[in-house]
Amino acid sequence: MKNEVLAKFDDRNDPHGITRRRFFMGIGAGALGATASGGTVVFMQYLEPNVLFEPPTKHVVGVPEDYPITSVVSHPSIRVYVVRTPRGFFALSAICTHLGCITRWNEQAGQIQCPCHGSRFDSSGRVLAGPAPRPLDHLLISLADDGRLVVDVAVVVDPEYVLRV
Amino acid sequence: MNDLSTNWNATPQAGVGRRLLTRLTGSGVWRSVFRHGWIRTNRDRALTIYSNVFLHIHPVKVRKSALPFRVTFCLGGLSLALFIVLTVTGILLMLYYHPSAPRAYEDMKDLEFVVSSGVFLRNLHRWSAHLMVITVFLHMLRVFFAGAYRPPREFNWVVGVMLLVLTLLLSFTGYLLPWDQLAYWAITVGTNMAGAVPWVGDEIRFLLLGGNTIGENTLIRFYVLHCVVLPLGIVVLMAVHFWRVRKDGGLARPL
Amino acid sequence: MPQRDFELVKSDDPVAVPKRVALVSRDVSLKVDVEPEEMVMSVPHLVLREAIAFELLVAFLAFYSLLVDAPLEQMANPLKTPNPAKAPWYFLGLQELLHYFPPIVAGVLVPALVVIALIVIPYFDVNVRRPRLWERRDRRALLTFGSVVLGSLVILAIFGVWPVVITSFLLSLVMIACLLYPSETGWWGRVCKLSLPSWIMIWFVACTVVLTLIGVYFRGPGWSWVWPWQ
Amino acid sequence: MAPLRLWLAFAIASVLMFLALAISPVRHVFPEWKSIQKQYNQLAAERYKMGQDVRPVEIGLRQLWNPDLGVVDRCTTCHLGIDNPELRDAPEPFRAHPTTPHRLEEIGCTVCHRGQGRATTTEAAHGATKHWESPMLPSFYVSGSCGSCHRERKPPETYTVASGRRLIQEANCAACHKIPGFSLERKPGPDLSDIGDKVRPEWLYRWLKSPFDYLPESKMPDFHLSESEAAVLTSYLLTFKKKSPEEAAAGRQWEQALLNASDEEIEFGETRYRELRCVSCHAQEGRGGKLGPDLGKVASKVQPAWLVSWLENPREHYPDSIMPQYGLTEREKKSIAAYMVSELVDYDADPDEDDKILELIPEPDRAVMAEGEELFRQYGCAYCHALTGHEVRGEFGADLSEIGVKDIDQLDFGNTKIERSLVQWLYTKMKIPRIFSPDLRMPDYHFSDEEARQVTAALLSLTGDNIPPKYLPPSPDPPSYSPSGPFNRILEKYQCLSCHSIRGVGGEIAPDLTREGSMAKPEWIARYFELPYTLRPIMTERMPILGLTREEIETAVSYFQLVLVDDSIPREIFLSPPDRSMVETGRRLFYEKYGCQACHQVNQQGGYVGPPLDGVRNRLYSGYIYEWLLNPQRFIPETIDPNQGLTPEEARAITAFLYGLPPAGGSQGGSR
Repeated sequence: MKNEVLAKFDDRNDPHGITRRRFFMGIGAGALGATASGGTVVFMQYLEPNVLFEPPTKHVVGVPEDYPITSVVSHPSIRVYVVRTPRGFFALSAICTHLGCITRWNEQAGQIQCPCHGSRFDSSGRVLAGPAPRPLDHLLISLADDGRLVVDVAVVVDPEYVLRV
Repeated sequence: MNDLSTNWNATPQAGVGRRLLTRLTGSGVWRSVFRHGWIRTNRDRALTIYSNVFLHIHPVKVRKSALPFRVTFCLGGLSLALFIVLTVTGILLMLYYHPSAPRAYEDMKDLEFVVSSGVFLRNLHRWSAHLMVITVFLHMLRVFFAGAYRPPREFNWVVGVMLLVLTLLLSFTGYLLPWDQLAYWAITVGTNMAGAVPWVGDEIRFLLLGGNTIGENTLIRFYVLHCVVLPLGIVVLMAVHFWRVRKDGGLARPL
Repeated sequence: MPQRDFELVKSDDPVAVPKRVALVSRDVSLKVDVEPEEMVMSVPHLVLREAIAFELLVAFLAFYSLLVDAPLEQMANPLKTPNPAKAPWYFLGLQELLHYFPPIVAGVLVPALVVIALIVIPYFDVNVRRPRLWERRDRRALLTFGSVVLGSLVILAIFGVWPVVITSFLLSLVMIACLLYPSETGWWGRVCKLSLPSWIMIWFVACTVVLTLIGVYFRGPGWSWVWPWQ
Repeated sequence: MAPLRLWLAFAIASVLMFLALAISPVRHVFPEWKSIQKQYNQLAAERYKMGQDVRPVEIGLRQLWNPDLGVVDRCTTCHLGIDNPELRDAPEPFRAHPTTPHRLEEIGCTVCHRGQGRATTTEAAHGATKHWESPMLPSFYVSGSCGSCHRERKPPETYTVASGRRLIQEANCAACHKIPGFSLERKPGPDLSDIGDKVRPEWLYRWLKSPFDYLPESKMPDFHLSESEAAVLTSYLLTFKKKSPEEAAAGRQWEQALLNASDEEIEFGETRYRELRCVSCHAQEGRGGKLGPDLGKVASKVQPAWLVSWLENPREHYPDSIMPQYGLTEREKKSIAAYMVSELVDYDADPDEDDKILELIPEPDRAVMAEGEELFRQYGCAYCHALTGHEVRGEFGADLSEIGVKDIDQLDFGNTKIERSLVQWLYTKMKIPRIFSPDLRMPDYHFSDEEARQVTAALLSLTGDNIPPKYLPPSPDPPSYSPSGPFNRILEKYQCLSCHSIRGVGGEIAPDLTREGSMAKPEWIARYFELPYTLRPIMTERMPILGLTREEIETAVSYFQLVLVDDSIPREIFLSPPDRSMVETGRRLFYEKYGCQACHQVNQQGGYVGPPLDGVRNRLYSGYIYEWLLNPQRFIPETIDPNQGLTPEEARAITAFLYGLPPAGGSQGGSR
């Protein structure tokens, strides 16, 4: 009796059973697999936010008259230095290119200094000393229709870019 | 392994796909994870249970008489399934949820309007939660009328009752999280009942709410209870519950 | 068969039937007629059934979630109490009781008693033998039970807990019908075979369901009675 | 065999689960807004081909976010053309927003329009979806939102709210309701402590029963009193008398004398009545000024004796009266009263009906007195009328501080079939105040549809304090003007500030006098007091002839010249008479370049809109003319005189031309 029972359950003893069973198993497993892969797609879409609650990247930094010629003005809230030279305006990112600390403008030394690992930059962002691998990023600064200066912290521009007013 | 596992090797006339698959499943890495071959022999079937932590809650063999649907109505299994669904959807929902007022409510609105499939996941979570309360309760009734709580299963019945209470508490703590009128006042009414306990009622209520009325403190308390404390408790008790089911004689079988 | 308190059931196949000792109490039967049961492999018989149940459940939940949205009302406003303010549905039975009893009874005593009663069930030999309700020859016990039921109903009626009183009354009618028109077969036969503890559990479930349904569908502003279509 | 069936069931269950999960993301894959954005891109493509600057957008959700204001508005997901002026004529939802002084990306949409900013479906975003309490406002009422920030009484930014607030002030809503920005400054109704001396019983009954039947412009609302209520209240009120029996007897003699007055006397009275320009404040049959009560049927209303003593000194009766105290002779008073008693009668009144009414009014016994007192209290009469024994205690009606954001489920719609929205509720309430329940006490103001809408808009602006202070416009300095001394006595006596305003205090129907001393010359002012005339020929409301004494005129003129001046306005800009060429340039600018004669009369020729300019040098300082020409709106913001953008040279030339104009006909007679 034991052998009979076992024989019934052993696929190898029932060739027709095997094919039909395999067929259904295939459909079931296939549908499961499809569900899993589809679920992964939906899951990835779910993870990707469709709207962002982030502050705007464009910031108004006053009018050109606010800046004396040959000056470096720090805007800590948006991590930007606005530099005015006789040639015009440019904006420097205050984020150190070494490990991302926020640098400070040292008026006496005429240098931008990083408190973390001692990197030093001149007022046009070039590395003077320290571990920083490259100059500070130059950001896009432009003049809005109403005559105010606007810095877009999301756009990095060529170091030669200067806004003439 | 050894000579018994004949099916590790493909027959020479098998197709390329089958041979590749066989090569894969025959590899040492695969066999270090899955300690059985393609399920063809009773030995493989037994090994599937023995060597697999998730299936090891079952014995290798079960009574045939316990298998039909009407014996158990699958209620315990469905409760577990719902718990798994709730865990998965719950973790996903946590990614878009801030337990603070009024942000919590706004997150509900954002789930509805801007998160891909957000409203679907929230619906799944909520309806699964309600269904789980029902299945757990029905599971208890089924066990009672089957007389399946009798010795030596007394303690497992007690664990089951505790699981029912925990399920209710999980559902109740989750009720507040959307921070809408329904949630707020349902929890107000619910916690006021706790306040009726003699002598310590007000203290219990104060601790539960983290204040005299439902506020930010309550929200964060219920959030922690709902997402950490109660799920941990329920998982531990479930482990005990399942383990005892096996130790006390297996699947539903009226003595 | 020799007169013994227990019998060792032996099987000649240790794979099909694991070796086990069965203790059979004398009250039930002197003869053990348990055949070695047929056993099947958990894989695939059990696991497949579980998988099917799980898949059907997920399919149902997915369809339901597509069709019915979870409720979301206005933002919580402590200054604006909705009328009525209802607890989650599974506590509405309790809230309904709260309407009749002081909070200490409905909010604390009743749930505590229910949980305690549920916990102690297996320890009090309750329902272990499960004789049918009227099978007992011990009339005195039944009389005690009957008077306790009557007394409780009177107390409940004094408190005006009509949902419970009416439900209990209807159930007692069925119980008495079992005495007057006993049967062995059919669905009525099954009802008649129910033991006293089973009746108590049925009574508990019936009251819970009735109270919860009333709380969910029949209660309006000020916890007054409204019809669902109003 | 069972396992085979089981495998089949497994296959079916798997496929079913796959299908269920496969269709589940349908809501985010095909949302409504995506198809709307595609429609926009089609429109943009068409317009671009036509040469307009309209570009297609990237498909995706957009939102305006302002954490300060709690704004998360996703309206721009579908309203894509909102800031593109090329799309001014486009169909919604792509139409451009009309120009506003506010930056849309800063304050978002829902701050003004309401609705559900976070929603991304049409229905949820706009509509009155369940559990979202602030649906979008109908476009007319959007201006109500302006008033939430612009909280002054008369915000220049929004006509609707300004009108609504004026109506709230006029209807004296603040008497019964708490309304931010309004307070019960003065009881608008007359003091009733001598009403028994003043009016006729049948009139009082009619008035109480339905004031709008007697006077369609009635300021007193209709309380919908029943006949018996009106009768009891009449009886109760008539017991309030001040006159002693002797005085009453004297009054009856007066009455007799007035009724027996000769035709000549009546004619004289009528002449004086017209000469004094009573009609500037008191209309007759709806025509004339609205400052005082309509006098068309006054003889059917008041007792003649009371009329005479009123003319004697209004403030003896009511200290708060805004009526000027005229310097009338004894004869004038009597004749005017005689004229009024005999001519200003309600000719439609039916004497039989009067008798019926008189029968209806019960004797003032104890029960009637008690009932009348109760009625007076119950309807809140004391909130508008002073009466001994009736004090005002706190607010009578609902607090309206946050009525503009009231939840719908806190509103009682009664059995009405109107749309379940706050706007509809408010509007309907304004139209038919007691429609929602017969127990309500709010009276009926007979608002027109337009007025009801304006009041509704003004009420919608009452949203509580949910706006961060930095977004509120700076509130204008509260008007403060408290003169003292002899000039103040003049202001009091003649109630100048009922019509004129000084530094923001006072009425609005006559010119502002804040800068009068820098504008007009003292000689002209003095002459004007003696015989005021209308500067603009088309105006009907005219300054009454008050009969100021010489002394009073001198006091007033010197006060004008010393105090009511604006130091930024030079008195004269010509030290010597301007040369002829400049005058000639001015003439050409006046007639040819700017066409001023279209509105102003010069040499008896020209338009009727502005004041005639002949002999203007006798009236105005040249400095003022010059400054006015440079920017008329500086002095009167709402003046219709356009700001032509004159250069200082042009203004100087035109001033020179105007300053040379001789008086018309050689005299300063005015329009008489």
